[in-house]
Parts: sequence; C-alpha cells; structure tokens
Amino acid sequence: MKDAVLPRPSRRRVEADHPPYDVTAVAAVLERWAGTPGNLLPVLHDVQAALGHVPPGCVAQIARALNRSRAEVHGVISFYHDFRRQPAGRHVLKVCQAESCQATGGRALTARLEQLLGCGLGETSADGAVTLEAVYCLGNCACSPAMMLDGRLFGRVTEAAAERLLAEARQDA
Amino acid sequence: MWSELRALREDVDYGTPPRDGEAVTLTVDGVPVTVAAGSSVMLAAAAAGRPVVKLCATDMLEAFGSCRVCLVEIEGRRGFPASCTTPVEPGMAVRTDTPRLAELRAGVMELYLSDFPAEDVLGGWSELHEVIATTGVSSHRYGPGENHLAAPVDDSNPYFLFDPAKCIVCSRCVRACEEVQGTFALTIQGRGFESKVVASQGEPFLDSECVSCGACVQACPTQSLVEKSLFEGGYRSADPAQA
Amino acid sequence: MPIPRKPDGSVTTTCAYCGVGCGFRAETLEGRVVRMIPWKEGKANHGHSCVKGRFAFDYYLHPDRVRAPMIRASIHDPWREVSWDEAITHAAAELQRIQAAHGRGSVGAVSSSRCTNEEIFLMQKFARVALRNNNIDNCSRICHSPTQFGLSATLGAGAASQHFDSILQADVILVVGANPTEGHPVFGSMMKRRIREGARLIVIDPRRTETVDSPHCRADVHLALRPGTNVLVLDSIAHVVVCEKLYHEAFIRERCHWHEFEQWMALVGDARYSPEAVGPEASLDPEDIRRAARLYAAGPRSTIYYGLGVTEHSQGSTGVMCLGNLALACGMLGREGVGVNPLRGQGNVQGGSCLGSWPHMFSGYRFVTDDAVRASFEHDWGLSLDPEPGLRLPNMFDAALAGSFKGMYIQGEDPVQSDPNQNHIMAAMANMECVIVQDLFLTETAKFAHVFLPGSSSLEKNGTFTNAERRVSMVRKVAQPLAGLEDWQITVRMINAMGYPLHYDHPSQVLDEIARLSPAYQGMSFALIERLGSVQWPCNPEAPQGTEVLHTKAFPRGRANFMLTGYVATTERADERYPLLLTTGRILSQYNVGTQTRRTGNVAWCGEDLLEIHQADAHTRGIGEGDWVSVSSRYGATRLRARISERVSPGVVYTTFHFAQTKANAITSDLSDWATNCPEYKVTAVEVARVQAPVVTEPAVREPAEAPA
Amino acid sequence: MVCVPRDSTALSVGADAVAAAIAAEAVRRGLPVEIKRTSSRGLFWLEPLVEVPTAAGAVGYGPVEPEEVPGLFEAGFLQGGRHSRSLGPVAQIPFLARQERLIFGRAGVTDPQSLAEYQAHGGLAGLRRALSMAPAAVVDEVHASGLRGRGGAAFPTGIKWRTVAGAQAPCKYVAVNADEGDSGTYSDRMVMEGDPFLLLEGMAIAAYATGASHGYIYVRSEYPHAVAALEAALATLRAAGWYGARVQGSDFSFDAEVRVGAGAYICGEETAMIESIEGKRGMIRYKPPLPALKGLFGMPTVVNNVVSLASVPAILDRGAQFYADYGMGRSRGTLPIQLAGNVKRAGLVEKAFGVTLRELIEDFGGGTRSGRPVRAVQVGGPLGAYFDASLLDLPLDYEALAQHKGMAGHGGIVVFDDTVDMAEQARYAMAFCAIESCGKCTPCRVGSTRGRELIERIVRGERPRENHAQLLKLCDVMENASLCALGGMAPWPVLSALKYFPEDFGLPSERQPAHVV
Repeated sequence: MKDAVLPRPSRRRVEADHPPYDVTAVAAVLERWAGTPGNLLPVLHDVQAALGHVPPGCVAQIARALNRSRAEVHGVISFYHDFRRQPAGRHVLKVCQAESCQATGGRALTARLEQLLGCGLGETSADGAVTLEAVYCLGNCACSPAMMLDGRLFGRVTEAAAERLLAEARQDA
Repeated sequence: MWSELRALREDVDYGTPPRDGEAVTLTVDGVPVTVAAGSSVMLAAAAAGRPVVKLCATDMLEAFGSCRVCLVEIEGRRGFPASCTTPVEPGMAVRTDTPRLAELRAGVMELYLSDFPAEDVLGGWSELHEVIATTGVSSHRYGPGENHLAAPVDDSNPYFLFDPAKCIVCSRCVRACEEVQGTFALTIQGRGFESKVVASQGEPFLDSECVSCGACVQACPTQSLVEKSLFEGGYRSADPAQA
Repeated sequence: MPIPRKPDGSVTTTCAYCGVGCGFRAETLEGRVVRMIPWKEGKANHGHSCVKGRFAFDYYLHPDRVRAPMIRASIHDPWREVSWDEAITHAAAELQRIQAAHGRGSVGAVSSSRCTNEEIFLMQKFARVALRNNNIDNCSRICHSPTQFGLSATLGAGAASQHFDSILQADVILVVGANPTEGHPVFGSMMKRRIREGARLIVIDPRRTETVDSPHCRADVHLALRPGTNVLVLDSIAHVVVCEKLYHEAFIRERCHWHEFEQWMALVGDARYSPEAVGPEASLDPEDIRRAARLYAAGPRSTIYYGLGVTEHSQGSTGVMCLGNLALACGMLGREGVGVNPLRGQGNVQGGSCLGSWPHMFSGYRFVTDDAVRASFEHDWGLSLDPEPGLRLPNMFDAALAGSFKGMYIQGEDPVQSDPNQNHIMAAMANMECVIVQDLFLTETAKFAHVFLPGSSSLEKNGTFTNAERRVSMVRKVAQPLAGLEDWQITVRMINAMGYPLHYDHPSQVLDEIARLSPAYQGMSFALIERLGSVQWPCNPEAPQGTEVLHTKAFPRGRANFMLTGYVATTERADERYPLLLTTGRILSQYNVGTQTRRTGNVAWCGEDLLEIHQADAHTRGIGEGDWVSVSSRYGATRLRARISERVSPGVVYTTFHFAQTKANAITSDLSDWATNCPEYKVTAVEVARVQAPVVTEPAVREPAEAPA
Repeated sequence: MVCVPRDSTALSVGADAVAAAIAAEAVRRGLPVEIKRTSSRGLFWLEPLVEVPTAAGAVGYGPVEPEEVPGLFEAGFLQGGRHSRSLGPVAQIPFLARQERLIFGRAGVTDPQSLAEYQAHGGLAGLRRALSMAPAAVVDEVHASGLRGRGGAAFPTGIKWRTVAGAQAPCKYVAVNADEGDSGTYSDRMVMEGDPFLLLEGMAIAAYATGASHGYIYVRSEYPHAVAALEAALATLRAAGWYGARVQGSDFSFDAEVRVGAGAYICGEETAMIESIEGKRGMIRYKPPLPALKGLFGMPTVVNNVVSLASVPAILDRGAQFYADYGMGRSRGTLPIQLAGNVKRAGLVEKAFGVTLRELIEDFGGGTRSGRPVRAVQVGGPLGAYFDASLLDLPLDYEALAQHKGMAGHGGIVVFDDTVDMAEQARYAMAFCAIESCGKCTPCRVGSTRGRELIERIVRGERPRENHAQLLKLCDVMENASLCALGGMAPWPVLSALKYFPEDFGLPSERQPAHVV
C-alpha cells in the first residue's frame, strides 16, 4: 500500500491536479450569474473575458456552483470553438474563411498572415504575440475580405494593410 | 409512471422505453399492432414482430435519433423519418424494409465501417455485428481517411476497458450514466468528427466521477466498453500482445 | 485488441450485497461466472446495477476461500482439515457435552442477513429443535432491530410500507440518517431520477453526503444535525406540524386513535421542542427545521427513507417511532409515493427479521411466549419448545464472560469485527469452549473458532432473499459449492447430528414450511416466485400475488398508534478530553465488514478505512491530508489515515469499518438502544491526534486474485 | 449637422477616422458642426458615407477618406457643395431609390439609440396597435400578411405563433435567432446595430400575441456591436415602460435578455440554439416535439429570426394586406437581400419577392468588383446551391429556387468571378460542414469528412469515376438520412458545383444528372 500518497480518493477528485487559477475572479462571475436559468455560457464568456481563457482547474468550481457535473461543463467548453483552454497570445487575430471573403482573395490573405506569423490557423506566433484563428463570417461580407484584431473589425483588407496591422500589434508586444 | 419500467423485457429490446397511454393501432409492413400512445414507431415495429435495426436506441434510454440506421417510410409522409424518434399515430402505415431504406442504411453502415477496426468486423458478437449481419454491409468504399483507430485504450477501471477505436459516438454510454445512474460522469468532448466519449474532463475512468456501476458497459452496442473478464486469461493492461 | 469471448450460459439470480436486492443474469463461460448483467425484469432494479453486484463477484473464487471443514481443540492450535462427517459429529458432540455440563441455555446460534431465508429459518430451527432453547439472534440486532420494534409499535409491521418504485410517485422525499447513493446505489439512482423530475428533497444527516449535494440532485433542506439529536430534531419537526396545524385530521381520526394523537400533540407541542429551542442544541437554524416540516407536511405525497443513522443510537427505536408518528400525523401512508421505509443494509436483513431468528419470536413476528403460536410450531416440528425467550447476542457475550455460556454456532456473521466494544467481545469469545463458524473466509471471529465449516457463496446455492421492500426473489445456483455443500445442507446435517432427524430435497420445501407456519408468507412458494419473478410479502389468500403497498385499508392492529417519543440525550457526551463526535457508515465500493469486497477489484477505490475530518478540526491539531492519526474514545483507540473533507461539519468526524485492521468498533461505546440493544455506533465522543505512521503496516488485503481466467 | 454611420462595416473601413477628421477640421475652421452617428444606409461600397441634410434632402459624399475632409470643407459640403465624392441627394441613388424598404426605412437616417427618433419615424406604432387588439387578432393579422420565416426555413410565422398561443403551459418564451452564421448575410446585424428598437418591438408583439413572458436574443459572438446596441436599447425600453412589468400600465409584462453564442454555426438551427441558451452543447433535438410546444426549458417557445420579427411592426402598423400586396406566389412581403463577395456595389437590397438574380447582380450590384465576368453565384449561405450564369433569370422566390435545388435562405448572394475554382468551393462546402457539424448524427459527423476526402481524391485524379459515384451516393445518404439541415443540405453546393462546373473537377463535361427534387 503506497504510504506516502493517499490512495486515489474514492471517485470524486477533490481538486483535480490542474494548474492554479484565480479562484476569486471565477467566484465573482458565478455570483453575478447565480440563479439565472441556463447561465453556463454567460459564465464561461465572463471567465474567459476575465482570465483570457477558461482554466481547466475552474471546471470543478463552476460545476459545483451550477449543480452540474465536471463532465457536463467540460463537454460544453470543448463544444464551442470560442472557449480556449490555454491562454492565447497577447493579441488574437481572426481572419474570415467563409465564401464571401474567399470570393475576394480571403485565401491569399490567410496564407500571407500564416507566413508573416510563422504559424497556422489555430496556432500562436513563436513570440507569443499573436494567435491566428479561423472565423466563419464576421457579418462584414459587403466589405470582404474581413479580419478582427482583438475585437476590432477590419474590411476590404489588403495584404499590405494586414502587414501594417500586424507590425503595430507585435510592436507594443 | 413506474409501470413503464416494469414493461421492460429481458429477451427483447423495444429500442425506446415502453409508455403508459391509451391504445393506438397502426400497421407495420401490413401487420396491425396496438401500442400505448407516446410509444415510438420503433417500439411498435418490434411489438409487431418486424423489428427495425438500431444502434443508438435501446429501451432502457430515451430516444436519441443519432445513428440513422432505423429509418422507415410512412405512407403520406415525405422523407425517411427515424422510427425511434417518431411517435405512433392511429392508422399509420409504416414500411420498414424498402429498397430505398436498404440503400440509405447501407450508406450509413459504410460510414461507420470507414472508422472501425477492420480486424474487429468478423467474429464480433456485439449489437453492431448484428446490424452488420442484418444489413449485409461489412466493408466500405471510402479508402483510407481520417479515423480514430489509433486512439489509446483506457483500462484504468479494474473491471472494464474503453477502446475508442470501436466507438461509434452513439452516446448510449453518456445517456446511461445520466438517465439510468444519475452520476453524469461521461460526456462527448469536442464536436463533429473529433467528437469523443470521455470521463469527467478527459481523464481515465478511474480518476473521474465514474462510480463503475457498469450501466455504460451494458449500454455500449459495439463492445468499445467491455468487461475485462471476457478476455482470454483476463485483460492485462499495456500488454504488447494485447495492444 | 482481441475479440472478447462470448459467455455460453446464463442464470437469473439476485445480488447478495445490499438491501435493494437487484436481479442479475449471471453469465458463465465453461462453468465459471464471467459477467453479471442486471436483469431488466428485476422489479427492484429494472436493469440497473452498482459496482458491487455488477463486478465485485470474483471473491467467490478467491484463494482465501476455505475449501474443507477444519477443527482444532484450542483456538491456539493450528487448524486440522477433516471430513464433513467428522467436523459435524465433533461439533454436535461438543455442544451436547457443554449442554450436559452447563445446562441447555449454555449454547446458542447466530444467523446472518447475508444468508438466504431458508438458511436463516433453519438456523432458528437448529436452536429450537437441536439446542432446545431460544438462544438465536441475528445481525439485524446491530442495525435494524429498532426498525422492527419502532414500526411494529406505531404502524403494526416492522417493514417498509412502500415498494421501491413508489418513489417515482413522490413529491417530497425525506431521507434521514442514510446515504442511498452509496449505501443503496440503485435505489439512490431511482431517487435522483425522481428529483430530476422535480421532487423536493429533505435530508437529515450530520454529513453533506452525495445524497445531499451531487450533480442535478441538491437537497432543498439539509439538516446537518449534531450526531445524537435525531429524536430532538424529529420532535421539533412534529412541533411545527402540530402548532401550525399542518396535520391531516381526517386521516388521524379514521386510521388512528385521536386521544393518542392528542397526548402526542401535547408532548411535541411543548415549547421545549420548538425549533428556536432545539436549533442551538442540535446546531441547526430553526428556520430550516420549519421549512423541512412545512415541505414534508405539504406533500401531497411525502415519503420517508431512513437508515442506520436513525437506528444505531441509544434512542434508535424512539427515532423510528418519531418517523412513524410523523407519517401518521400527516396522513402519508397507505398510497403511492408516501410511506415510511427502512433502507436495510444487507441483502436479506428483512428476511432475517421476519423468519424467527429472534430470541423472543417465531417467524412472522409472533412471540415464543404465545402458547397458541408455540403449539402450532410444536405440532409441525413434533416436539415441545422452550416457552422462555432466549439470550440476545449481547447477552450471550455477557454470559460467556460470566462463564455460563460456552458454545455458539455462527453462520455468515463476523461479530468480532462488526459488533461494538470489540475488546469486550473478544474476551467473551475467548472464554467459550466450542465456537462453530460457518463462513466463506477465515474471519476475525474465526480466530476464536474451534470448528470451521466452509460456507457457499450466493452463486453456489438455491434459495430466496427478501429485500428492503419486502420483495422475495430467487437466488439460483450458478456454480458448484467449492467445499461441496450448500449452507442449508450444512445446517440440516448439524440438526441431524444433534439427534433431530430432518430432511429436505430442495430449499423450496423449506419455503413451503415457512409458508405453513407464517401468515405473511402463506401463499409464498418457489413456483409463485418463478412465475411472477418476485413476490412482496404479505402474500396470502387476501393478496395472492403479494402486496406492493402496506396499510392501504387498515393497519395490522386495525388502527395505528401514536407513541410518545420524548427526547433523552445519550450519555455519550463530548467533553474537553473527547471534544469531537465520531459517527460511522459505509462507502459505495466496500460492503459491510469487507469480507467479500476486500477480495475484489473494488480496492481500487477504497483500500483502507479513512477518517474524514473537517479542515478546522484538522488544522487545530496539525493534521494534514493523508496523515496517520490516532482516534481514541473512552472505550479504546485505533489508528488510521485522515482525509480532510468538507462533507463533515466542524466537531464531527466520520469513518467506515470495512477493514479489520481499522478496528473502528474497538472505540465505539457499549451503549445501545433501550428497546433492542442495537449498538450506538453513530455517536462516540473521541479525540483525534496526529501520530507517526505505524512501522509495520499489516497489509490491508492480499492483492486481489487475477481477474478470473 | 453631418451624419457619419457607426455601423460596424462602416467602422471597419474608417468611419471613425472620418468623423474625427470632420470634427477636427470644424474646430480648426471655428465652425460649430454637430456630428450625428447614424446607422448605415446599407450602400456599403460607398462607406464611409457622409451625409449632410439640406433643403433638397440629405446629400451624400462617399466613400470618404480622412485626408479628403479638408477638401470637402473647401467644397462647402456642409451646404451640399460639389466635390469629387459627391453623390447628390442620397434618396435618389438608383441602388436605394428602387428598393421597397419596409424594414430598413430608418437605415442611415436615425440615431439607433434614440427612442424619440425611432417613434418620430413610425416606431412603436405596431406595438401600440397590437396592445389594443386581442392577442388572437394579432396572430391572425400576422398570418394574413403571409409572412414566412426569414432565417431560411420559410415556415409561415402566423402558424408558428398560433401553435404557441394555443399551448397551455406555466410560462412561454420568445427566442430570437440572431446567430446569422451564413456567409454573405448581414441583414440581422444591420437591424440589431442600426435599429434595435425595431427588433425589440417585434419581439414584444410576438410575446403579447402568444402569451410569452420572457425573451432571449441569441446573438453570434462575432457581433460585439450588435450585443452592445441591444443591451442599451433594452435598458432604454425598460426605462420608458415598454419592457418589464406592466408594459405601458397594461397587464402585459415582458422582458428579454441577450445571450451570446460561442462560435458554433449549428446554433443557428432552432433546437441547437435552444440547447445553447439552456447552457448545453449545441446538439440538435429531434422533432416532434416542436419547440412551439416544448422548446426552451421544456416550455412552448416562439423561435423567430431577427428579420422575421423586424417585419412584424410594419404588418401591425400598416395592416396585413399592405404587407401581403408585396411579393409573388406564396412568398409575400419583402426580403432584405444582401449582395456580397466579388460584387462592385455590395449592399442591402430590400425588395419584394420576384426580383430576379440578374437584376440584383447586374442592375443593383453592377457586376463583379474585379471587373471580370460573373462565373458563379451562391444563394442562401454555405448550404445554398451554386448557380452558373445561365440561371441568373431565376426570380427570388422560395418555390422557384427550390425547383433548382436552391434556396433563398437568409437572402445572402455571394458573387464569384471567373477565377473561382468550383471544385475547391465544393471541397470547402464539405470541410465547412465537418468543422461546424455538432457530431450527433452519423451521415453528417462522418459523411462530411469522407465527402471532403472524396473530392480531394477526384481533383487529384485518383479513380475519379468510382470516387465520383461514391460521392453521389454519400450526398444521397447525407441529404436523406441526416438529422438536420446542416448535414441534409451540405451536399447542395457540392451537387450544384458538380452539375454546372464538372470541368473544374476534371470530370467529363456533359451535364451530370443532378438529383432534382
């Protein structure tokens, strides 16, 4: 019988061995949404807004507060592409992959961005400055191709304009 | 009402839970049958002795409608409704085996087999193998493509193992853990082709909230979840011969 | 991945573990059980199972199983394997020698709720026809004897009023002193299903268990009362019911005695039981007591499920009577979705209770002192029977210590580990001259045995179990008994060896005898059970297919009785030397004293008993997660590891008694229920202190056998 | 006064910079200029479009660069002076003049957050009239108008409301589908950002008619401006007593809240959206039960698209017949069409049903932005069919498009010039389905990935004949066995691409017999 380590706790993992995270920030979010029917998505949005991502460690805290299981919360987090389980780069650049933007050079723009950042869609540049993500329609189809940098929308984006924007973003690093 | 639970039979799987309700009479492949209102066409077909093939349906769980092998044709209705999620209505005329249905079922089975270990198709005795035999579809024409055949086996539980390569993501295990046991320890992680059955936050079963009641193993139609005691000499984990 | 092998045989049987009594199909391959599949037509489990019944069956082939009878002159000598004849003849001779030397009452027998109805009936018949005395008791003495006493006193029958499925009709579920999700898991799942459909849940239990708070199942009111204050809190709930006129007057007038209700109303209506008075003493918020009372009384269908947390107290019987009174006052009896239901611990606790394995009662709850009743047994068995009630199990141990009780035949029970005040019992056992133990393994009690008769597991015999909802279901032989005889055959041979000729071809004949002699079982037979799958007693001409819900038209005594349930605090008090209160219980993966489950893969979840302690109490004592601690009481001390837990409130600690080396019962008091001697396991004042890890740790259990080949 | 739009598309091409430049130039010139931030007209190729009110109506200048602002001042644009960017009176711009804007009448005119301006331009008239009528009468009015779901399903709105109104339940909900995930569509966005009161008025009317007590607006997370605009508008309506308890003193109470999506196209399907609002994975629910009887939290729920609800105030205000007089066949009323992709004049065209694709692309759209010939057009979003030039005379009508296995969908039209590779578009249609599939049903979960792989093999010339036959077989299984429209209609763009552009796949060029419904 392994003496040093307590035997695997029966079933319920008290605190899964995930990296630490800001418990009080998550508690504040849970307090704000307490009692609201169907509040899991609003909670996850607010947690990601506060911490930059949804730390795996807080899943147990959220599940307990919402009287649901860790599996259910994890199932929801992993379903929606917006929720990140690891921190992103300092900036997040979403480049539209949908048909309207394809019709106006969106594919070339994406290739250029991947080249500039040295990473593919869904990855972060080596210097950790920018995370490049695919997005399927920003509603800017009349001014395709479109991009969103940290929530700010850009239309009729040329490769040159994209290059300028990236330089500014990586500068203030 | 609990009387619905008592209508469960050991020797037949009606596919959807028996219901209480006043009588509804319909015909399945011309055979008249009377079942309680609220029952599914699938249950009526089984009761009429014309059972429809199924994979994601079992009468211990609410209908789910995901595998799509149980499609039927109903007179006066266009398309091919899933019999598990279509409630019976008086006077319905159901067809369970038209050439068109056979074609669609074969199409669905080809998709399943395109992501299932070929070496496990022959000799298996799970529900999936019964459907393979009934539909006569045991191979596919998609050639090599993305698949889950290399997914690692989780044998952390002392009694059963989970081999994701044989999982058809029908969620019967997830639903059994919720509806029958009430622990909610399983979920589907991710979506689309990456969808994967996991325990808690993607942990080995033994580390998760799983209380090892065995309901998921019993519900699994492909023996992706299966008792270790059924393997020759008992299952030894990470035994190269076993892998 | 190789193809799993397909089983080639299947026998429908009943699980031997807890009181839910799940139906299973035992699937075999080449004669060996390889898989247990829950039976969809099992009326208690409807195709569901828990880890014990579903998977923990391979103990039946564990190397520790004793495969041949053994005898020894002294408990210090090594065992000697002998033939069945030699062992049984020796045992009988010894018992006769002792009786000759020390009188007929100097020997006795103990049956177990882990055995079948037929085996229990034969054990009490052994005492009465072979030993010619009434020294017969059973293990429900130490768990649900207060149920038998308390429910008989109020409702007239010591058994569950509902069938398990009735919970699917309940609007309010009151759980007292029980944790169904771990103790009765399959019923726990049914309860959770109903709660997910919207039923309200009240839990009265010192611990914040899974039943109180788990996904999609959260108690509307949790009364985390101080251990030992059950009666006080239940009387306070009654106080609110009477003072706010929430009781069901029409039901009381029609089905009870109004004057008794008025006396009871006067008692509980006293300000002493007001929530404001009781709150502080039971460490509860008075408002929660009121909410619980209003929720229960409102119903419209409120049901009560309770466990050892009510019965294992010095006022255990009183606690049960409080529940009876409450249900009567609110009219919550005699229909679907209501009732008062004991969650009996072991597979056949209900069987053990109604088949006469009591010193003072024959089967069917009828007193040995009742001449007419005794005459019917004497007529059937063809000999005169002792009219005086015999010794209860605790009395047997006291008499053994005093030297007047020298011999005991124990079947399937391990009192040395499970009974309270262990040092006292061990001394008593050591003082006896002939202890005969019939069990699967060499238990703690077997250390004091002179004759060991190897028993058969539930997979190796035919018979019936009665679960906690009075449902009698079939146990069918799947494999041959390892030692060659089924348990009931051993007892029959013991009876014959004592000079009383007896023969049965098949256990079904024993059930026929039970039916002949017990009104509630009159219509019961193997044939009926085969046809209906299972039958709930009473099963008699009025109810030929059994009875699902009791007390629908009348109570056994016509009307039910209100019993006065004044609160008398237990003498077991926390003080500066022993400031914490210890309560005990069980965990999902281990069963009772762990005899079987310790020898299965279940050790993966729980390999040792742990002491759950609140962060505050641990912190002040410098105790960290996993530290070794000593737990000492006025009666003894033991050592185990600590787990910091938010499930217990400050001032309360908790442990289980599944592992022998924990000796949890070495520290429990010798106090017991005033009416039935059911030990007060649930309240022991203790002190907990950090200690060094013991140098030589006795292996908790030998590594479980490889999964069966 | 100078009007500069703050619509997110206008902002995406520099509207804020232009507004700032005007303010700075006005200060430099000591001219008191009030800058009003309005919604956009929807003539997006002209954004940033600056307008100045004059006696002869609003005069427009665009697209304005910040550097051109001093020049504008020089040209006296404040009084409508001539400038290279002059557009003359905006109302007379043909693109705008030839539209029938029942929904987008206030677009580019009012301040989206001004309740006073909203009412000055006809706002709340519909709700006032509805509150004066019996709920059943309101349902009949909407039914009589012939309004059908503008999200894409085209189900008669009146029948849906009637089902919910007839249901008995402790409470009922209104759930607005503002997920707008189709590429090439932005009409919902324009309503929410540019005229939030219109949507909220439509929701209140729906709630009153059906007996709903609470509403949810499920907005895609890619529309932060729309979320902010709706939250602000809700607060305003609550303060003005049009939302919350006892609306305008009546015994009708209704309130609503915004819920933000999280990157799942499938949550544009009504049952997946309901699952998402309930805090679950966006998985499709089978029907029956219909959401109208058992929807959000198990209660009867009216699920309508933004544009459907935005059409309701006009129906109540002007009457059902007024609305029904627009359109053709069974497609009554107007549809806000959105021109997108490689089109010269991209923007919103609200027209009665019946207008043809050619009128939209050539007369309104002016052909391709690149100047190259139009080769293909996708109508109705990523699940819509691709039409080649020969089909541009098809009228925009639900039934007419269905004849050619096409659909109006949410009214998006994406134009491609002759540089398009239709095999890549077909591959993308399957890839998109694989990325957005909820993973519940087998035909879509597995079929979308197999479809992408098959098309890649065909294009690589690997056994094209067998793989093409298998692709058609797969499309048949997806169309007929899938649980919802994502798997069910993903084959439409693929089959249409194969039918009209076989050459791009390296397949024999004679027309393939597409599966005509």
